[in-house]
Amino acid sequence: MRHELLLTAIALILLVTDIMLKPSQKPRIIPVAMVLFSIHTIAGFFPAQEGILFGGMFRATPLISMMKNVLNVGVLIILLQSYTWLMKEENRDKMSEYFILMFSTLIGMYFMISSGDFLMFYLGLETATIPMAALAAYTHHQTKSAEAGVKLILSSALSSGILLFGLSLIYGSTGSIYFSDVALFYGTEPMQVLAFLFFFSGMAFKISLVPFHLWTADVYEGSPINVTSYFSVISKGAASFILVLILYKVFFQLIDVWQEVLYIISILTMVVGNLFALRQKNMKRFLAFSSIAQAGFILLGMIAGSQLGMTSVIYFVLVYIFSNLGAFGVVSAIEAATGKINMNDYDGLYITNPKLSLLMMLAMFSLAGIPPVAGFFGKFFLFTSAASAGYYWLVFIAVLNATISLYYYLMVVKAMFINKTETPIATFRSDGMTRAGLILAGLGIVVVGFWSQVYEFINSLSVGLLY
Amino acid sequence: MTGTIPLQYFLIISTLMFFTGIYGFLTRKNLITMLMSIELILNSVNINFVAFNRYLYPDNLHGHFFSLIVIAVAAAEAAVAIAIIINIYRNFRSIDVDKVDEMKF
Amino acid sequence: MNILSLFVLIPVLTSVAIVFTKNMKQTRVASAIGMSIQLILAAILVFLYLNERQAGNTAEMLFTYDALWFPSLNIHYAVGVDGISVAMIALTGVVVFAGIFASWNMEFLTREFFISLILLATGVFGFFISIDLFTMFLFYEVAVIPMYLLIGIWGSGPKEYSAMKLTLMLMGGSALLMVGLLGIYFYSAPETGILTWNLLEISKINIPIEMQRFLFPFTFIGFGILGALFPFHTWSPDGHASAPTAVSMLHAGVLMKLGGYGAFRVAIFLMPDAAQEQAWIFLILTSISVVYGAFGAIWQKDLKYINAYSSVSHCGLVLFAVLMMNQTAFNGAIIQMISHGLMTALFFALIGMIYGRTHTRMINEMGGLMKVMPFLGVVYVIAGLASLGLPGLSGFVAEMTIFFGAFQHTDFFHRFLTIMATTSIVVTAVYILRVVGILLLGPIKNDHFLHLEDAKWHERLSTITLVLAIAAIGIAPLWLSDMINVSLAPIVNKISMTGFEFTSLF
Amino acid sequence: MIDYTYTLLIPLIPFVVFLFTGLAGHKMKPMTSGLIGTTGLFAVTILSYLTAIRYFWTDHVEGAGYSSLKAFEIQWLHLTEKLTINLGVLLDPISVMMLVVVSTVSFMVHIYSLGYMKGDTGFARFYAFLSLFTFAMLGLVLATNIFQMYIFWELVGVSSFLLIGFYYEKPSAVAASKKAFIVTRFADLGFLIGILMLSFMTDTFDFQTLVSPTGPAMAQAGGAAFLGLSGITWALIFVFMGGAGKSAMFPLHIWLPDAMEGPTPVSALIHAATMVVAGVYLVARLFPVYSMVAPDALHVVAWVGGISSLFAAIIACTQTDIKRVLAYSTMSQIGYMMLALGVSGYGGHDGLGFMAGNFHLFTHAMFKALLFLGAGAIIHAVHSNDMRDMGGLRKYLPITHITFLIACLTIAGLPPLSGFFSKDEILVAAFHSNMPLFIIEFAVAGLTAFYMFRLYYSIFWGKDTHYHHTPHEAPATMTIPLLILAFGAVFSGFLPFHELVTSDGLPFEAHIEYAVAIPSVLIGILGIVIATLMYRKVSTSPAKLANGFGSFYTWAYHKFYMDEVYLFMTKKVIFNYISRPVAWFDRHIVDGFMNLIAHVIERSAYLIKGFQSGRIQQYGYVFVSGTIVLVIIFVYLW
Repeated sequence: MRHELLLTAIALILLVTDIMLKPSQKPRIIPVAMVLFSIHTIAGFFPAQEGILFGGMFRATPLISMMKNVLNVGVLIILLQSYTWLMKEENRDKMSEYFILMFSTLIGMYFMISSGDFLMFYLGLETATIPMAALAAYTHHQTKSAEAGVKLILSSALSSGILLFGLSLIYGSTGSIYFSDVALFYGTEPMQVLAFLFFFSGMAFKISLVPFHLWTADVYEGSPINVTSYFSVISKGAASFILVLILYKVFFQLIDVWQEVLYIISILTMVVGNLFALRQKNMKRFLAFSSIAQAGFILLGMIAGSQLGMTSVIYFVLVYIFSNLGAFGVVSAIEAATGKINMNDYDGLYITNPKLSLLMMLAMFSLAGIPPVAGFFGKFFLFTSAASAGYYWLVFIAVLNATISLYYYLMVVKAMFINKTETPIATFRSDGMTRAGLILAGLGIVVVGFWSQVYEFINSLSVGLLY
Repeated sequence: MTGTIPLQYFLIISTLMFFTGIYGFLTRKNLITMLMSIELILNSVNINFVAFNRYLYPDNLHGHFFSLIVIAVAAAEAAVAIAIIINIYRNFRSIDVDKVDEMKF
Repeated sequence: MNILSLFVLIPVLTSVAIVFTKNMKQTRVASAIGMSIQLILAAILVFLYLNERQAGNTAEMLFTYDALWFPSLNIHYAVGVDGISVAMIALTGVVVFAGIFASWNMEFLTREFFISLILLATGVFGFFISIDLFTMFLFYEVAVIPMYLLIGIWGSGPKEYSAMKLTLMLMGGSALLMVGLLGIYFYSAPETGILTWNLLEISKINIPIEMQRFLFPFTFIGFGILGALFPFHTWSPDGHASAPTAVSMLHAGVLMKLGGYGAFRVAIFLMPDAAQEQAWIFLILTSISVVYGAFGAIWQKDLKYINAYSSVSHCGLVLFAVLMMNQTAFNGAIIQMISHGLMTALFFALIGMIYGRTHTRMINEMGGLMKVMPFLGVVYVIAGLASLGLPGLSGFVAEMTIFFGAFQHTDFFHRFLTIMATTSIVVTAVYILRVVGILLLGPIKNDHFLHLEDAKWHERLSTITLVLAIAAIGIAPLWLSDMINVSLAPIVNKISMTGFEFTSLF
Repeated sequence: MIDYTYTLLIPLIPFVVFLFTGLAGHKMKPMTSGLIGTTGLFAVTILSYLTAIRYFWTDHVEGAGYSSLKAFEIQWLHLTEKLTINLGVLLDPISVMMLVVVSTVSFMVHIYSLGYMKGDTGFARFYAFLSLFTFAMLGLVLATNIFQMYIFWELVGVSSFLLIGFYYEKPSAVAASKKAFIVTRFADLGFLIGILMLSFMTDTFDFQTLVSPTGPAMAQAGGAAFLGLSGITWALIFVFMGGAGKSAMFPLHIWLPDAMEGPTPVSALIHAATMVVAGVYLVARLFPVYSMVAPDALHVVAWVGGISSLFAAIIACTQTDIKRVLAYSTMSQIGYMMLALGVSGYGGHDGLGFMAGNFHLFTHAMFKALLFLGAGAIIHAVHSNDMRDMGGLRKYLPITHITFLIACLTIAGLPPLSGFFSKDEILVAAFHSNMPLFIIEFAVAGLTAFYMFRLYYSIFWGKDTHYHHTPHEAPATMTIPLLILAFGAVFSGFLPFHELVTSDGLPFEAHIEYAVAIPSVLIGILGIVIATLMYRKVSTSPAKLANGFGSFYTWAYHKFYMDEVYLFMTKKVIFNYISRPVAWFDRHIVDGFMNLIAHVIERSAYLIKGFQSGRIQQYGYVFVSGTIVLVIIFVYLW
């Protein structure tokens, strides 16, 4: 419970501080928030009490706090990277909202991951989603941002509606909303399968799996870039965590069904995500679609239904957080400095901004799963997991898709390193916070793979079906 | 309990509401109406929960609580949604859903 | 420190050193020093290896070092070498060394160039020392990816297209490979034992035949793509044509060998039953590559294309020999890899040097270069002669060993294919002499060629190193062949243990 | 066992000389490298003669027959458990004989070239190549096993290539060298396949084992049949294909006339005396195998030899380039040798053909080298190859004239010159075993005399040509070799070959059979007389004769269009109908397929973009449909 309490406290402190600050002092909120959140992140790594609360609605296990820590690290990097953007004039009077909204969603995610029954799960889900819509519409004077907000809130409302309908059927068929009870009573009757599928669609929406993904690109494009990176890594990561937990814990009886579902959906997701990503020119949209394809890979880990599957999913999310935040960080730094967001604006970037380009390249390689950076390990373990359940053809299709994805990731590398242009982005230097965020992401990309202890630690916490 | 309405009736009603809501969401052009359709969906869920609880599992109150929470959350959701829709209206001068397609492909 | 780990460490340290160099001179000196150490180390390794064998050490792999890396998946950083890998390491050492000197005058983004090049070398060295399938695969991909930048940034012609095609096709190959390796891993413990990635341990058990049937094509084609297996070879002509000199050298010289080596070490060694069953399909494909590549080379006009097609033919011969699956053929395959590595590196080095002077690679725009650059001309002829299999140079030894190995099969199918493959030696002669005739001999076609200079010292150093290696193998092949032969014994034993008969088409 | 290990030096000296002059040649004065080469060869010659004398006479136990012995052998490469490639020195009658031939001619050519090549820009290179060739040829001759022979076989091929293309700035020389190499390479492919088959049937490469009457090869007679011939017959036919290529036998002869683009001393050494007889030597080496287990293969040898000799002789009558005439004459004479081996039996007097073939090889080396060197002296003097540019040269070039005449008489087979003896033995052998071939050879003997004297008269007599520079006799470095070779040509016929070089190593009695000898001498004289009548003075009779033969003459003049056929095969068929389609196929089908995949992916990316329409309701529609489809699949279809 420490995560939730601490973060809630931080959010409250920020709220109060914000009220007390004069308009001219508003920027001071940033260091305060950063410091507090850093402390929170570090504190999360200390061993916490295990156990259940509220009669089983809330559970805390080392695995779950590990998941929360993974999210924390991601959020910390995002916050660091948002500095330049936040300091813009237009955002001056709503800085604290940014933090508060973000922390609220994060609290929601904590609860969602920690949930021991569907009620807590639903609460957490909505707590995570609703402020997110507000975040998407953060720059309210921009049509795109507003559009993103409305698209997100309406689509997510629809998806939660369907999910809820599924939950109601689950309740109807088992008489309980507690995970442990539901798991006991759950079978493979048609209504239960139906209920599961409704539930799954709702979750698929959160992880943006094809065909439930269509909102993703528009929302990603419209939202402020740091919010986008938040969506694409944190929100997606949290949803993946809870999905894998619920699949393994609650629906283990349905394993034959959901393995097939994941099989189909993951192929669709990877293929469609890749095909859309191929032709994107806007970096944000490009990363959005690439993150859809990445979500397809995550399913490969889940499909195994074993400890290996769980580990590979968590590990991959961790790696993915670093890689994607590396990419988003660069895009964000460039957008903040120059306002340029298209891929061909990146032409010749290496000549003017070599360090940024190198980081971007590492991030791209990591996303594509190229060794020796972390992405390779992440993908490899996902594939290992799928293969452990005998899904060799799925692995094959997935690696082929990884190859296709390599194409567009390399297009970015090509733009930066190979393309020549008269007017490259001028050399610029980001501020310290942004750089710290970038370095953190870069460090993660390089280190997490080689450093096998990370994986082993996650593995030691992970469990398979029916834990 | 004699002469009570069978559970199926509630389920039929809720299913009808659910699909009406979905139909409304997919066809109405006004953002507010779409929001209302979503409320329909959520309410169908509430009916389900309550009915299941009352008829099948009268020993616990999970369904009732769940529906209460759903109502609360729906309210929060509607608040944020309407705020954003107002924002849309400011930017687009319209709340026609088809106008909101600046970003695509 | 284990001597083998140095092979990975030194290039990495060199790259780090290059990062801190200030100008082109320092950069290339740093690279040259690093790679010279690497070459010396390779020589020491050969020496130590032979010594150890002399002393009667009969372990399958020597200088092994094993560190648990990912305990839960039983992934190790496990290294070790036998005669085959020692030979390949020596080859890589020589080619990389020559490559550094061949790109002495790289002016554009020098540091980045050498770092990428050395990174590529790291991958190759790492691949050859690995006996753990995971690290092997990791290094394999490490070796492939710098190619994109190297071709894309420093290449010529349609470099972006070629670089992309090469990278994607090779990565497509690793898609197949991934499936194959994962399959092997999950069937590496027959009963309830611990799954393992270790080559040697897997080789001790028999993977169930149904799985072998499924996994063998994946693994073999996966490696085969890098080994230019027909019809997956088309990345090679474009890639080579666009790549800068040193990259072509390294790529054709050592990177393509990863394919042959892997096909042999992993696909055949671990799945001999399926290999014997399915060999006929791939034998047909490879004998097609052998002849087809050679005929394809005749018609080309670009020097690099000629050489690329010739590589298709020669590398086809490697896979062809590997699939013949007997000791002599294996031996031939390894020697052919080394021989082809050396001579094709030499070719590409020379082509680069010629191109640097004439600014064209079209043979019909050149002529009579022997007159103006006798050194390069003579070396080109030597390379050509090695390529067409002249005794006294390495190509001959390799080809003969392969033919004799392949001919050991007494059935008509295998003999027919062998004879078909032997015809390539004539076709090779045709295109090599055609090039030599047009390019070097005859009258000088272009007056401005009269002012061209002959090779500089670094170019001489680069080419002479390679020529010496080629001649050394050609004149005294016995030590190399024996070194390989000893190490082949376990592999051949494993194959002969399986009671499978070769499937032949007719 | 008598120690012959020093024979190892015989091939090694030229090799060292080659390395030295090849690497350091351009730093020395040209003449220095020439002298180094010549000195080296002198040493080789001394050693060779020493070996020959020791082997044939001083170390020989009277009446014991000549056995073959390995003076030296090391392992070179290990192929299979049974097959090992060794390098070594094998001494037996034919190899020792060849040693003498090669070293003598090579030494003469070395001396000769000091004068002939003087002032040439590539002087050092020339000597380096000559050493390389000598090394390779000696290695071939001394080979202990068939694979070593193949190794050096390839090496002589490449040195021949290098020397033909010596004037590399001349396109015709480049083309000729290429042609020579590729045609012989093609033949070598046959040789290689032959070796493959032979070695897998017998499990050995070793000559001693192969030819041993109790060896594994002999057990293969009969064997598995393919197209009616046994396996070993096929193997030997393939091996002979290699020999036929190197020895310019029909139809693999086309490279030889073109090879005359090389410097004339090279033609003398390689394309007359040594390398081109390698094929004969090869067959002679394996002769016991041919003779005992594959008589069918031997028939092939005989007929190929016979046809080639006739074919070449006819063409030689029509050519005007003196070197080409000599080239065809070489081909024709080698045909003789092949035929001799082909008609021979094994052991005792039956092996007459074997002895005769080798004997002719020996004498031919002398007189043909002499002819070429003489031709070189002539070319050196008049700077032309064409006999129509010559005439009346006997006044200017007395020594050349005399030696050339001797050579012509020798080749025409007039007693008591050496050609008479060797050719006579061949005719006798043919006479006893194969009448049609005898008739062919008989005719060829006449033709030979005719075309040689046609050549002789056109050069030295005939019209009095006006020369730009007065031709002058060559320097002593060139004339001395001529004289030495002339001496050889005259007297080598008296060597007792039937005692020294026989099929089974044992001497036998041979004597002149007058029933064959007298007609053959007569037909030779007839040829000379006709040539004298036609060419001694300028006359119209040659033209008339040519017209008389009509299109046959034209065909012969164009070498029976063999070149055109080959050109058609290579340029048209291989280039246009194989290579070009292969290249096209590769670019457009194989590679096109890869590009097609990329294209399809890109197209489909555009095709599905409609899904991302930007409208929430459509998104919702897809969402709901997705759910419904899942439900249909898993609830109803599952």
